[in-house]
Order: sequence, then C-alpha cells, then structure tokens
Amino acid sequence: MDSNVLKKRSDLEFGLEENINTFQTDDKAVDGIEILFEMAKSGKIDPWNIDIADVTDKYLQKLVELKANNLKLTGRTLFFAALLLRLKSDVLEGINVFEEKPEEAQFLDEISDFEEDSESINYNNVISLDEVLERRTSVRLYKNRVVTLEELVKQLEFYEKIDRRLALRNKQKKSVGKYRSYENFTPEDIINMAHDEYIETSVSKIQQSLEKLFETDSKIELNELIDAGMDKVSVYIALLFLASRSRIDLVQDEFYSDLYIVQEINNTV
Amino acid sequence: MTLKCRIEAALFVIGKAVTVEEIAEIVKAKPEEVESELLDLLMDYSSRESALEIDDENGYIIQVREEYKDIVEKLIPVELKPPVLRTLSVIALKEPLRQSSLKELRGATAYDHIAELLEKGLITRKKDKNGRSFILKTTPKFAEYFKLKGDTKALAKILDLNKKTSKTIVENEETEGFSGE
Amino acid sequence: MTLKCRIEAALFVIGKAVTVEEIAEIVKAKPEEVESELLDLLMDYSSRESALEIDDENGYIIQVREEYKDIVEKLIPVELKPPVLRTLSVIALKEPLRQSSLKELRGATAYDHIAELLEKGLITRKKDKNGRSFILKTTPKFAEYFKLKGDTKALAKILDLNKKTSKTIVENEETEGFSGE
Repeated sequence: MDSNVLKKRSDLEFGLEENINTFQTDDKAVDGIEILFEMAKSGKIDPWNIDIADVTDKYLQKLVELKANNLKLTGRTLFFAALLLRLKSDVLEGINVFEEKPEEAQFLDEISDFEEDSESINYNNVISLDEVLERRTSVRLYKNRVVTLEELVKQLEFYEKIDRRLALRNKQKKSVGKYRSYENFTPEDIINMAHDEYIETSVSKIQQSLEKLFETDSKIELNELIDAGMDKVSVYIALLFLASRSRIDLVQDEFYSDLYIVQEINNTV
Repeated sequence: MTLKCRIEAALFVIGKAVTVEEIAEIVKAKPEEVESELLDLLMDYSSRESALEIDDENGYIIQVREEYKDIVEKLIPVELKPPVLRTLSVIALKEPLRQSSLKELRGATAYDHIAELLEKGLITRKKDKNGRSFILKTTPKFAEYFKLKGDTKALAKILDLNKKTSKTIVENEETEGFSGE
Repeated sequence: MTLKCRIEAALFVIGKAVTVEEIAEIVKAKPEEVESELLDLLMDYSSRESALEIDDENGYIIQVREEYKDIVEKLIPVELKPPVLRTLSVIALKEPLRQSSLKELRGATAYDHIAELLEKGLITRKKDKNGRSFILKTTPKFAEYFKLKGDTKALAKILDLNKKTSKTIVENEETEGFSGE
C-alpha cells in the first residue's frame, strides 16, 4: 500500500501543478472542486484515498508560488478536499454516501456565505422573512364579546374626565353669572357690601383661598380667585384691604391687563 | 382530514349558530352527510369530559357548557355595544341619576339603552319620593362585574381621579385622544 | 366542574394566547395546578381525533389544527399581498420601528404598505415624543391574526446586518418567490 500511495502522491503533485497552471492561463474562473474533480476523473488522485494534508500543503505552496490571491478559491478547494475525506470515512464506516444528506446541504450553504459578515448569529432557527408570520388558526368570526371589562373601565375613565370638565365649566359659568348680577345690585346691596362685617368676611375668605393657592403658585391671577365663587367686586375690595395690611402686593404689568396677586416679601399671607 | 373535523373547524371559527346548509357550503359537502357527521360530533362532545358542547337548538354552535358559564361571564362582562356602554358609564358615575338628566347628557336614544340595561339587570329604575321622575342606579350585578378579574387597580384609579383636582384631568384630556371603542 | 374544564372554558372564551398566570387568575387556582392541568388538557386534545388543538408556543391557546387551516382562511381571509406581508413581518420583528427605518429596510413602496396595514387595523402609527418621526407598532388585532415563528431575534438581527451591508431584502425579493400560503 505504501508504495502505491507514494506513487499516487507524486502523480498528484504533478497533476496539481498541471491543473493550477491550466487555471492560471484559463480566462474562466475555475473552482477548486473542479480541479479536484478533474484530477479524480483523470485518475491522478484516488478520491477514496487522499492524504488531505499533503494535497493542501502542496496546493497552498503552489498558490503562493503563483502569487494567486483568490482566497475564496483556496478556501473552497480546502473545503472540498475535506469533503472528499469525509466521504471516504463514510464509506469506510459503511454509510451510504449517495443518500441525500440535508444537513450537509445546509453546511454547504453556510460555507458559501462565509465571506459575509455574519457576526454570531445562530442560523439554526432562522427562517426566511416570508415564513416568519404564521396565520393564527384561533381567530373566530363571531366572538361573543362586544366589550371587555377593561373597555368598560376605560369608558368610565373617559366619562370621568368629561364629567370633571363639565363641572369646571359650570363653575365658571356660575361665577360669570354672579359678576353680571353685580350690575343689578340695588343701592341697599351696595350699602351692605360696604358694611364692615361683609368686608371682613370677604377678606378672610380670600385670605384662605390665597393661602391655598400660594402653596403651589407664587403669582396668582385675579380671575383664579373669582372662579372660587365670589363676585369680582367683592374679591377686589378684599384684595385692597389685604394689600393695605401689607399681606399681599397687587401687580399689573400694563393698565387694563391682567391683575396679579403676589406675596408681600417678608410676609406670609 | 375527516369531514367531521372539517365541520368542527368551521363551527369553531364561525362562533355563532349556523344551519346545516351553511356548514355544507363551507366544507363543500352534501347537507345529508354534514348532518350525519354533526350528530356524530355532537355525541363526541357530550360523551367526553369537556367544558365545551355543541348546541343544536337554533342552528349548530360550539359553546361553553352551562356549568362553566361563570367563566364566560367573568371574561365577557356584558354584551353591550359602545353607545349603551357609554350610557351605563354615565349612570355609574352620576348615580343616583334622574332619567331626565340622562336624556340631557346622552340624548333621546338613552331610553333604549335604559331598557337594555334594565333587561340585563345592570341598573334599576325607581320613582323618586315625589313620584314625579325616575331615578337610575346601578345594581350589585354591575358592581360584581367591576370587582371581577381583580381589576381593583383600575377601579382605585378611578376613585382617586374623583378626589384629585379637576385641573390635571382636564389638561390631560386635551393632549391625549380617547382610544376606546 | 373540574379545574381542567374550567381552564378549557377560559381558553375557549379568551381566544388569544395567555400565560399560566393569567389563566390561574381567571379560574382562581394556583399556577402550578393550572400548569399541570393544562398539560393534561393538551394531551387530551392531541390524542383525540379533533380539528382543534391547544398550542403552547407563545402562551396557551385553543386553535384549529394546521390541516384545517384552509377553513380558517376561507371564513376569515387575510388579504395581504406578499410584499405587504413582508413589510408587516419587518414591523413585527422590529417593533417599535421608526417609519424611516422601515423605508430603509423595505424601500419607498413601504409607505403604501403602511397605509394598507393601518387601514386593516394591523398596525398603529404614532408620533414619537419629540413629534419628529412616526413610530410603527403592531396592534392587538395583529396578535389575534398572526404569530411570529422561528428565532425572531436572530432574524431581526440579520435584517439589521442586511441594512448595514446595504444588501437589502428588497434585492432578495426580486429573486425569490413568496413561499407563504
């Protein structure tokens, strides 16, 4: 066997050289497999008896000598040489090599893609984009439900908001109504309004409102107080009293513009 | 791939009572064959220990057995269309609510909704003390639906909203649209 | 009234994939008990001759078996052309996805696809926080009609790689035919 193999090796070397030269002169790109295939066909190598290390060594050496830079070709040739070896070992183990092997086909695909940047993706469970969406078979035409509990709660929340808004609007309307009714005050009402007791009640009421509002705001617009339920005149009178007692300052940037109430510095309300 | 199974698949997908003829058209078989297979299927369902059954009263349908209806009710609290639901929401929020006030808030169609809600046992309608107008209230059954599914969080949230100042709520409403329905 | 049947009733009514915990809350039982009964139920379904099965891939759900898919498709057709389906797949794989990113991945025709998918209620399109770009997401209806298969994470990653190397899916689209359905 030894001499046989040796002989074949020398043949192989010769064959390789010949084929690589052919490859070089040939305009057509030739795959490594074709080189091996041709060699096997012409009997220059025995596909069932390849010394893979020797073949590749010599092959690589030749490529370097030829300054061939087609690494892809080299890679392929190496791969197919390995594949031949695999076939050989399969035969030795009694495996039928002519049976289709799906895993091998997949392996081939991966190899041919090896120059692509594939990072570390495990392709085993990857399917194509066309297959990724599967139609569910749990859909039903007429499900009994029209409304779920969640939707019911949502509706309630929604009406809660609407309700709040309406309430706020009504409040504003009411205060507007009060303001308008001021025009209809009788002389008696006006005298009553000027009464000390009435004024003191208004002042303490406004003071309380302001205390609350100053907790969150440092500058309060006059209208905010009016929304609290008192008419504009009473509020204004009360504010004048508070200002004169140095509890607050009244600020207006321009005549006829909005009137603001701020806390008197060094003083709490 | 038996005809019986094809019929079963069709019944499952349709989800409402259908006639033998309708099934026959879907599974492309003769009505006589379909009927015989349907009976077989019906027997299968009734003989096995299952929560499902095939009802054949007004057409054929796969449905949950009466014994397990509580689960259905839990998951499907009420079969109410959105406008009726909205009316119910208003009643729940403002109860006790005068029928006339509801009409103001929801329009004249609210009367139909009241009838439906009364029929489903979700609200009551009673004359007020003076006997002049109807007062609407939700029932314990309504409250039950709310407690179910352990959705107490949502309920607590609603109650909290009640307490909070109106300012923030109104503001939110301006920015986010209502996505229900 | 067995726990197994209660679970079956719940699955039938829910009609979408649910977790053991969700079922446990509905049937008021311990998750461990529910899981064991679910397995039992799954076996029951798979061992009998039925068009229905319990799927446990992404949560538990009662569904029609693959062999009877044609009946589902016939009764509830999803009429989306392959390119639109592909756009939908990309959105599902990468959601939330910027509209601009989708355009990079699927080309300018994706805009027409978005319109169609929005109209069918399978995706939503909302402005992002800055209000500068649109964000695409799938809807609950999408989940009702479709499920994702395979290693979706890896596929999403590959989509990105494809984008980087400018080897877009659009290129592949020209060469390979659509194999779905």
